[in-house]
Formats: sequence, C-alpha cells, structure tokens
Amino acid sequence: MNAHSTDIAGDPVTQKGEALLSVENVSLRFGGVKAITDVSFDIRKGEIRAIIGPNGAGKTSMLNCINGFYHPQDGRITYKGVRRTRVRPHQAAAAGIARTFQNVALFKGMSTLDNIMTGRTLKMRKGFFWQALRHGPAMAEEIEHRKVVEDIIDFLEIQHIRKLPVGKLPYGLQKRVELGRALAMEPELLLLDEPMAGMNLEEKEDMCRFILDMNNQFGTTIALIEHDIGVVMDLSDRVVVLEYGRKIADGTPGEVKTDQRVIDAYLGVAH
Amino acid sequence: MTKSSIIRSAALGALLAAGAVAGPASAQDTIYFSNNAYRTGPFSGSGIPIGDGMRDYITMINERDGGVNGVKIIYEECETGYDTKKSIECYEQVKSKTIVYSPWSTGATLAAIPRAHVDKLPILSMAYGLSASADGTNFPWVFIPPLTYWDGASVMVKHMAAELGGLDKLKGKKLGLIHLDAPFGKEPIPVLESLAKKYGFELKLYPVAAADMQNQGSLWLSIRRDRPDFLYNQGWGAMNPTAVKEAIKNNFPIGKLVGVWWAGGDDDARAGGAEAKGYKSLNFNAAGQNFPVIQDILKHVVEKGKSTTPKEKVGENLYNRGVYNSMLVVEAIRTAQKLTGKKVITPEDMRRGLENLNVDEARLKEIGMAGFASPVKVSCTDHSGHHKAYVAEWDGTKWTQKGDWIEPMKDEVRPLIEANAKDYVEKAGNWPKRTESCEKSS
Amino acid sequence: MFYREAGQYKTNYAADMAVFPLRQDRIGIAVILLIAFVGVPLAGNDFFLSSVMIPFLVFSLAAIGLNILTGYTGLISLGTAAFMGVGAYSCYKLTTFFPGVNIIVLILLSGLFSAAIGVVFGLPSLRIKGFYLAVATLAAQFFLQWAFVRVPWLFNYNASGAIEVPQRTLFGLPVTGAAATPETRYFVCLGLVVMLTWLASNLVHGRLGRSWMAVRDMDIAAELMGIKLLNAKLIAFAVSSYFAGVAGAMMIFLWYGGGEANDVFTIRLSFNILFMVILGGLGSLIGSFMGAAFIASLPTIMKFGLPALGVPLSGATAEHVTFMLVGALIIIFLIVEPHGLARLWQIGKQKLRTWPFPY
Amino acid sequence: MSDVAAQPAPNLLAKGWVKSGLIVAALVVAAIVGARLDPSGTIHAIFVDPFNQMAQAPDLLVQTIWEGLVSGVLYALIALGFVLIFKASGVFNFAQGIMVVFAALTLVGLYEKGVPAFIAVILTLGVMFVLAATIERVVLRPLVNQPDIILFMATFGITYFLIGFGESVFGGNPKQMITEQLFLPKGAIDLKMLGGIVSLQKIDIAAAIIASLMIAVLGLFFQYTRIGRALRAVADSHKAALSVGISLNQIWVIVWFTAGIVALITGIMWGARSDVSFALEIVALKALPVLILGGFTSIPGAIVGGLIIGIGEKLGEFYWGPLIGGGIESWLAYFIALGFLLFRPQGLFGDKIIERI
Repeated sequence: MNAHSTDIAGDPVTQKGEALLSVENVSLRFGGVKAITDVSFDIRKGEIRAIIGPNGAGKTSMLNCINGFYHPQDGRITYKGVRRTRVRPHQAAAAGIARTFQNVALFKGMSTLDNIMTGRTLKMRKGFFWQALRHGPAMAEEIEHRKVVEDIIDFLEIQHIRKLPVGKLPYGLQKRVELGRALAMEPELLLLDEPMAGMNLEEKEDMCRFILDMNNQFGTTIALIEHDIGVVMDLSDRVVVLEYGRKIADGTPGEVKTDQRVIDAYLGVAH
Repeated sequence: MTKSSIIRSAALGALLAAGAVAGPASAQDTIYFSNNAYRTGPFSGSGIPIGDGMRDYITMINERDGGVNGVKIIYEECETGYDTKKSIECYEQVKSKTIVYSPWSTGATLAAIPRAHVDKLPILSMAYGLSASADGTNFPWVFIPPLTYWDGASVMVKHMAAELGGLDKLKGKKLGLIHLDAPFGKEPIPVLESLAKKYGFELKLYPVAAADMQNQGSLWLSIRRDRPDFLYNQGWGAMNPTAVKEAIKNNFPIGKLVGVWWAGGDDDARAGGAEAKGYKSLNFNAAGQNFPVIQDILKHVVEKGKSTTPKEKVGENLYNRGVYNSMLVVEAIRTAQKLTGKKVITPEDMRRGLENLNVDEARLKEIGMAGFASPVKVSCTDHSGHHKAYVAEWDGTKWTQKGDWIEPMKDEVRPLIEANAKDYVEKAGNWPKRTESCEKSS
Repeated sequence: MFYREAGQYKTNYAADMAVFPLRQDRIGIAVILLIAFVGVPLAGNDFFLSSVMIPFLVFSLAAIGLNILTGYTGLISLGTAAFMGVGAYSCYKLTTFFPGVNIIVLILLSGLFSAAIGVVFGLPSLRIKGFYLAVATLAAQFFLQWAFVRVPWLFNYNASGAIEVPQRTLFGLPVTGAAATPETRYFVCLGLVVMLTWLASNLVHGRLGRSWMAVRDMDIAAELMGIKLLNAKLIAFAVSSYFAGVAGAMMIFLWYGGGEANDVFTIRLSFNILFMVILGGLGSLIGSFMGAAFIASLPTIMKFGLPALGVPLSGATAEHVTFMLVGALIIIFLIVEPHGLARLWQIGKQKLRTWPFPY
Repeated sequence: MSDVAAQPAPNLLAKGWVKSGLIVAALVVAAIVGARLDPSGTIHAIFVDPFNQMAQAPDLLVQTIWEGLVSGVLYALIALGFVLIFKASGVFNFAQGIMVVFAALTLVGLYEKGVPAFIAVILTLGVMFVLAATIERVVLRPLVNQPDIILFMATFGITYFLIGFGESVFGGNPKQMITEQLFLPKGAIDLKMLGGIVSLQKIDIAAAIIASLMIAVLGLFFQYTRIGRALRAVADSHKAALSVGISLNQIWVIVWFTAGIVALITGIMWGARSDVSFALEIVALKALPVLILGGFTSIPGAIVGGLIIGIGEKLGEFYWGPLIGGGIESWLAYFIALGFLLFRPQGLFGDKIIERI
C-alpha cells in the first residue's frame, strides 16, 4: 500500500487522463443555509480523488449534487463532456455513477447476494413476462449475472455471508457489502462516502486494499470522502479540501498537507 | 398451500365432520328450523328484537301446543352479524338440516337464491330480498310474503294521495326518497319513477352512503332546499334514528316523513324524543301487547323466563314482526302437514306448504292474531301475494295504526316483477325450469 | 434428523437459486399439493370445501396481492377490497360481452382492469409516503365502492343492483352458478391460486422482486441502483391489484355466487386482508397463506367447530368471543413474533434443521 | 458532511404556488368561456350554477357552512385523539374510533344500570383510565421499539377486542345519549338573516364551544404543566425525554387517557346528534383525511383540517353532489385531502418530511 502511494506520489498528476467529471462554480442552498458556495474542481479518469474537510464542510452535499440527489442552484456539473446539472439519481446510475453512503444504505431485509444483485439491475434486460416465468431467458440472465456477483463476492471475501440478511451483519461487513453492491454496477465513477468510518485498523486495511485493487484492476475512477488523513494521503492521487462549503485547497496530497489554510481548518485556527 | 394451513384445515374438517354427526339429534317427532340471526354488529339493534320475536313465538308453540300437530320445532339461530359472508356459511351449514332458510338480509337472500334452486331448499324472505322473486313460476323456491318493496313504494304513493285528497292531487307535488346507497335502498326507485310519470309528481333522490349513515347533514340541507312535500325513507340501521333526528332538526314536518317497514323500529322513533310524535312508517303487523298471541307468549315464554326479552319490550314493532315471521313458518308447516299427511316434513314439503299458505281472517283469529296482521295468501305463481300494509304512526311512546290497510298497486307492480324475473332468469343462463307442479287446490 | 441440507450439493447456480433449494422442502411442497388436490376433496364435505377451503384460497390470493404491495414494496394500502371489486365487476362485464369465452380466462383477464385502476390510484405514491399513502388509498376504497353502486352499467342494470353470476361451464361441467359443485369450484380456485402463486414467487425472486424490496428498504439507495422509483411502485401497484382483482372475481364467481359492493367489497374486507398480510408475515408468500388461514378460518372454527365439540356458545356470544379472541391473538402474535407466522415457521424449520443436536 | 436536510427551497415552493395559481386561473377562464358558449351544458352546471345558487339563497349557504363547521369540529375531535397519541408515542391509533363508541357506550350503559348521569361520567373516565393503563401495560410496553406498522396493527387488535368486549357487556343495540341528564341544551336557535332562516342547533353550538374549550385546556396543559412539558419532550425525542428522567410508561398512560377523555366527549357529541351504536366507528374513519390534511403531529392541524374537510364536503355534496347523483360525501373528503397532499406531502401543519442521506 505504501509502495503504491509513493509510486503515484512521484507521478505528475496530469498523466492520469482527461477530466471525467468537472464541477464548476457550484452553489447549493437549503432555505437560507448555504451548504456549498462556488466550488469548482474536476475528477480525472482513473484517479482516486479525495474530498476532505471538517464536519459540515459540504462534502456529502457535493456527492449528492454529483449523483443527482440535490440540484445545485448555481453552477454546472459536467460528466463525460455532457452537462448534467439537473440529473436524477437513476439517470446518474445509468450513466455509470455508483455510490456508497456514510451511514450504510443497504437493503436491510435482503440477503447479501440479493443486495449485490440489485447492483446488476440496470444490466438486466429481460422483461416482465420472462421474469414471471423464471425459466428460459430470464433464468439464463439471472445465472449470467449471478456469476458476476459471485466474482465480486470472491473479490471482497464475503463468501460466508452470501445468504444472510444484511441487517444483522457487523458494521464492517455491511460496508463491504455496500461496496460490492456499488461495484456490481461496474461504475466508471464510484463515489465513496467515508468508506472506513467506524472501522478498526484491520478492516481499514482491507478496505484500502479493495479500493486500490478496484482502481487498478477495473480502472474505476474513485471519489472518496474520508476523515482519516493518513488513509487519504496514502490512497489518493489528488485531494480537494472544503470548509464551510467553500473550496480551500486542491492538489496532490503532498501539496495539500502543507497548505496553511488546510492546517488552519483542521487545527481550528480562527479566521 | 402451507403445511400448517393443511393441518389446520384437516383439524377443522374433522371438527366439522364430528359436528355433522353430533348435531342436534333429530328424533322422529321434531322439525328443525334454523334462522339467520344478527344479534351482533352494527345492525343488531334491529336484529335482537326480531330474533327474540321469532324465537319466542316458536317456543310458545312448543310450550303451549307441544309443537305443530305434536311435532316440536327445534329452533336454532345461526349468527351472521348481518354479514353476507357469514350468512353464506350459515346457509352451507344448515342447508341439509333446516326445512326453510331464513336469510334476514338482502345480500344473504341474493346469494342464497341460486343455491336454493339447486339444493331444493325453500327460502322465506319476508318482505325483503329480491322483489322479482315474487314470480313463483321462475322462482319456485323463494317466498316473499306478504309484500315486496315495490308494493311498499306504491302504498307510499297511495298514502300520499290519501293525505292530499286523491290521486289526481299528486300532480306537481314533490316526493323525496331518502335511501341507503345500496341495492336495498335503491329498490323503490323504478316503481316510484314510473308512478311519478303516471301521476305527475316529481321524485327527488337523497342517497345516504353506508359510511355516512350517521352523518346526514348535507343531505337534509338539500331537502331543505328542495322542500319535498313528502319523504319516503328506505333506510336501515343507524340511518333511521339519524334521519328522524335530522328531520326534527331541519324543521321538516315529521308527519310527512314515512319510513319503509324496516324504518319502523321503536328505537328509530324514540331517537327523536317527544318531537318524533307523528313519525310514520309502513307496516304489516301490529305493535303492542293487546293480542291473544302476544299474551300467550308472555304467559308461556316470557314469564317462565324462557325469553331474553324484557317484558316491556315484548310487543314492540320489530319484536312483533319477528313473531309474524315465525307465524308464517309455523302456518306453512301446518299447511305442508295437511297437504302431505306427514307429521315430520321435508324441505320439499315445506315448499308446498309455503306455496299454499293461506292465512285468512278466520285463521288469524284462531291463532290469536285478529287485527295483528292482514290475511296472507300465497299461490303457485304469486309467491308474495302483494298484501295490504298500513301506515303506522309514532305517538311518542309506541306505534299506532293510522288509517286503513292500504292495498298496493298490484297492477303496477306485477308486470315489473314478471319482467325482472324474466331478465334475471335469462341473464343467469341455464336457470332451472320449474319442475315442481302446482297443487290443484291453488 | 430428517430435515437436513447436509449432503445436498448444488452443482450449478440454477439449483442454488431455486425457490426451494432443499430436497425436504420440495418434498414438503409436493405433499401439500397432493393433499390439496387429492386429499382435501376426498376427505372434506361440501361445507368444508365451500365455506372453509374456497374462502381460504380466495383470501390467500388477495393477501399475496397486498403482500406484494405492502410486504415487498413497503406501500400500505387500505383499498384492497375496492380493487377486488374492480376485478369482480370487470369479470361480470366480460362474461356478459363474451359469454362464449372460457370463464377462467375471463377471471384472469379481469385482473388486468383491476391492475389499470390500481396504477391510477398508485400515482400519488411517488409523492406521498407511509400512513399518508395508506389514507390516500382509502380514497380508492370509498370512491370505487360508490361507483360500483352508482354505475348501473357495471351490474347490467339488474334490479337487484348486484352481480348475478350466470352459469358458465368448462368442458360441459358447470364452473360458476349454483349448479357448480363445491368440488369443481374448489379445483378451479386451487388451480388458479397455485398458478398465480407460482408466478408471484417467480416475480419476487427475480429482478423485479429485488427492485421492490430495494424500494421498500431504502428508496434513495434503490434509485441509485438505477431503479426508477415511480416505475417500481406502479408495477407493484399493478401486480398487486391484478392479484386482488383475480381474487375478487373468484370471490364473486366461485364463492359468493353473486353480490354487491356495499355488501362484499367493504373497508372491513380491506382491513381483514391487511391483517392477514401482517399477521402472516410481511414479505412472505407462505405467510400470506398462513395469515389467510388464520384470519379467515378462525371465526369459522370458533362458530361451527366449538359447538360441534360440545362447547356451548350461543351464536352471539361466539361472535363476541371471536372478536375478542382475534383482537387478543393479533396483539399476542405481534408481541411474540412481530414478523408474523412465516417467521415462526422459519424458526421452526431452523430448529428442525439442527434437531436433535442444536449445538 | 452536511446535516442540513433536503427541503424544498423557497423558490420551489413559490413555483408550486404559481403553478397551482395558474391551473386555477386556467380553469376559471375555461369555465367562463365554456359557460358562455353553452349556458345549459355541463361546464355551466359545474362552474356557474352552484355559485348562482349560493348567491340566490345565501341563507342556505350560511347554513351549509355551519353544518360543515359542526361536523368539522367533530371530525377534528376524533382526529385530535389520533394526534395526541401519535405525537407522544408514534402510534397511529386506529382504535380511536372504537374508543369513541366504547366511551359513549360505557356512559350510557352505566346510566341505564341506574347510575346517576354525572357519576356515570366520572366512572366512565375511570374506565377510560383503566383502559389506557391496560393498553400501556399489555400492548405498548411489550411492543416498545417495534416498527410503526406493528404498533399500528396492534391497535387493530385493540379495536377488535373492544368491539367484542363492548358488545358483550353493553349489547349491540343502539342507545340514546343522555343529553338532558348531562344538561346539554336541546332545540335550535333560528336566526333570521339573508332573506331566510339559519337554524343553529344548540347542541351543535355546545359542541363547538366544548371542543374549543377542550382544545384550549389541552393547549394550556401542554404549555404550562410539568406533565405537559414532558409530553412535548417525548414528542420531540424519546431519548431526550428519558434522559431528563421522565417515565415513558407514565406518559403513555396519560396520553392514552387524554385520548380517552377526548373520545368520551366526542362520543357524547356524536351520540347526541344521532345515537350511540357501533356504526359510529365508521364515521370515525372520516378523521383519517382530516389527519392527512392537518398532519399527524399537529393539534392546530387537526382543527383546521377538520374544518376544511367538514366545510368542503358539505359544500361539495350540497352544491356539486346533485350533478353526479349525490352521495359523494363518502369519498369527497379523501379526494380533498389527496388534492392538498399533492402540494404538501406532509400535510398542512405536519412536520416536514426530512430525507437524510
């Protein structure tokens, strides 16, 4: 892991490819409360991009804008060259944006397998009629996607909980299942909201490994919110720092670490 | 299907099979009669006095006379709560045992009519049920004496004419029909519509949804606006007392509000308090205790503690109606016994008994019912008889007869009945043709 | 001991994805079907078939319908009875227009009308949630009930104002109308229920079922999986109403033999079916059967079974006791096992699986 | 992370109003045009004629509104019972309707057994308290922390139980409410106004006054007493209430008992208007559209919702009902509520539906 991070730290960031998603001058308000003010940054293809900042900085709101839960009042979001500021969440999903949540948003009444299978929803085509019969084409399709899901289960090492309802799993495993569900969508852009919150060191290491492998093996672009600065510095190619809904820094981990405003924000120096 | 449900069902099946075996032992000299009672549910206010009247009359016959010609009647109730689902259950349960099915709700009657023609079980729906079933040719197994709702509506029009001073005075008048917004409530509409056309009065409809039976405010505002000269109330249950109260509240002349016979409960009128004096209702049985038959019931049943009715409630209108219904059953049994010469009769015999029922003045006097009811005669083709009804008036404490017995407009009603019976039979497809022959005497 | 999965290896995904992956379960189902198709008609008398089994089957189907909506998709509906009514009246109109067409086909078709109406009343579900939606479905209940009485065309202008079920035959055997024997009606009901249950089971185990459950458990995340919420909800409304509609048509044509909305398709019935679903187990098809057996059969057992056993209960008292008992049992069951009879059943199976060595 | 919940921004709300305003304006224009084109047609009958009627007989209009007002007050009373319980325990109490019947039946039943009227009232209150305590002990306590739907179902169980229990104790036949014995007024006040007579029933006036008094008392109770503050604390957060040392169980008993008192008063008022029977239970369903209109947690919402539903359905039935044969009152209330819901999914006064992600 460390080897990897030192490896990319040496690379010039621009080599990671063109911008997959760009956020320009986005502002979001709830009534009188400003959640995000005039934030711009971009996410390049194939990179791991971290969004950090103190509590209430607007990080989750930013992700919510990207996958269409919130619609910013001002500014624009461009994804794959198409302007899609007012996209609906399911359209974002269809465009290849997947997401995990800070407080696990799994389907608690369903098994691990079914949870991950929902990730395949968009890839499944067989209509109502065949589903009602559950034989022939519909079954063939189910099996085909089941195979993909089994690969993901193997990748995340959760074979043993395959058929258990996720509501009763320990938190760490739930986070892993949620990652699996996002992965099942074969996303181009994966938004991870504090994937390691509440985990112990061992679980965090596992999760880091999965994130890096995902990025390496499948070439998934990843945007991630994380509080553990150490993890962020190790994992990410570039970091954007928000505070009170404004961007205060943007750059490689090394650059950001030394930025005075970031240090102030984290140490709580009065402005 | 699930395992547990099967086990449950199997257990139940065993239970019920046991019940069929262990049921009331029908000795040689008994006749079994099951009545659908509704002593529970939102309509129990009417169901309780009716059920008590029916039970007490039969008990009285058993106690006083030792049964009908020495054959005791085993009277049992099947509780329906005025619910059609439970009524159908009751039908299935009693169909092989009872000599006559007494459905006690329109829904239950409608569901039973086709079944009864297959199972060959007579239905006695006394002045309720399917009006068209008065056509004995098409409905040999259904009996609807002494009159139908359609007769009732025509009696209402005649009553209106009598109040105004002649049928010709009806022209330009307004009759309002307050009715339960359900088939039962809508029954009088076709007859009233055709009579309205014929006599030149206007018919206004005021439907009351079942859910709004106790919430009639806006309806009575419409009545205030339209100012009908008379109101006919085809209501049931909690709708009736509410209507009486609303009429008083809205200053509608209470004497112009006439209910169908089911709107003639003592509790319905009592709800209006002193101001309900003058409220009217059609009726075909007398209220009160001043009849030998009621005195006998008091003597042989109530005073011996064999009734669930308190003494002062005996003789209330709906109680007496129950008595009347049981009288029809007993007289039909008697007729059947006479026709067949058997003591213990079968449902098939009972059908003949009902079809040849003829309770004339003399017979009424014999059974202590002189002045209690008008004579009833049923024939092979006419399963109702379209008998007279009278207008009862609430005097503040009890129902009294006001004016004479009124003959329904049979010539108006009968063609409608035959047309509708034909329609019913045609739509049913493969309706069994009447094979039961008519008695020579009738 | 007997109920073990040990030694049963699944060699392909199809076997693993079967609805009943255990051999014992498959045998169990086969036995149940055998009892249902052979045992019950042989052993039961007319009363048992027509007053216990047929109502049980009809309610089970309606409960499955509501379970798809409430149990699987998480949308509470208090209008099931009205949708059943749509099915019944559609079937009546269809058989009037096409008297020659097989009545079973018409019963199945009539569900489509119910589905269409269900979709219309399901439209507010995108904006309205939870109990608010439950109350909104009451609009469907009361409006449709009103319409059934007010549109005489629906009941063919019958003077009785009710559906009068005509006789229809299948291979010369009367299926509907009074001449149809309880056995025939039972077999038709059973056939329809088994087939539709199979379809429902397929749906809830496939992509659609997963979408419904996803909407139920976390609608925001479901949308992120690319599930269109309105579509998923409306399809749930459609499928649910379809089942309810077929159940309604069966109720009138194969059980009641006639009837009208104010009498049959009342709010009471809607509530009863909701009881069945919740008591049986939300999100469980087997639970729907259990709930239906419980709610529909218990009063009948109380009323006719107890006197047969010699427990003296007058009709009215039995009715009161039944009400109190059903009320108390609902509460007791909710306290003991809020996930319904189906969960109890599963716990029982789990115990059986490890019996006699639970550790 | 942002804790700020998603809620419609003010401009969206404004857009909603603009949209509905435009729809109304378009309808009005269409109506006027349509009515001009065809003075005896449907459009005329829907959009012009009812208003003509209102103008021609303003006394009837006033009377209609009064009737609506009174039934609205009564709906609101039933809804109030729901709201009290929902606020404090999060239970959607389906049994409120049957509690109304049960309370009234107990009162009348006791009176029939020879208990003087006012002692009967006190005894009935005692019965309602026992009922509340029993429900808390037997139903709520074992079901604490279960999902809403389970508690909702449990109240169905209570409903069934109370139906059976009430009928077996008091019998199912309808009973007369003991209005005079409780010194409730009878008769009517006829006001000559607007070229006609508007008749106000004294019992209705009494109902309105008593309902207002009760709401005022409840308001004061919530505002100024220790228990009232505790109740509000529970409504805000169970945990918060626990942390300041309030026994949740006591609160529940008190809330259910309060709902029982409301039920008794409602039962007396409805009973005086028609009679006391189990059919009243069906009327209680009308409280549901009132609830969705007013919001499940708002007492003012229950009042305003009740009045809107009451007046709306009476006006609708009286002026527009005849166009489609009348009797639309049975469903109109639900459609009025549904119409409002489409613009405000959380009800008029309900807490905002907050979606946190």
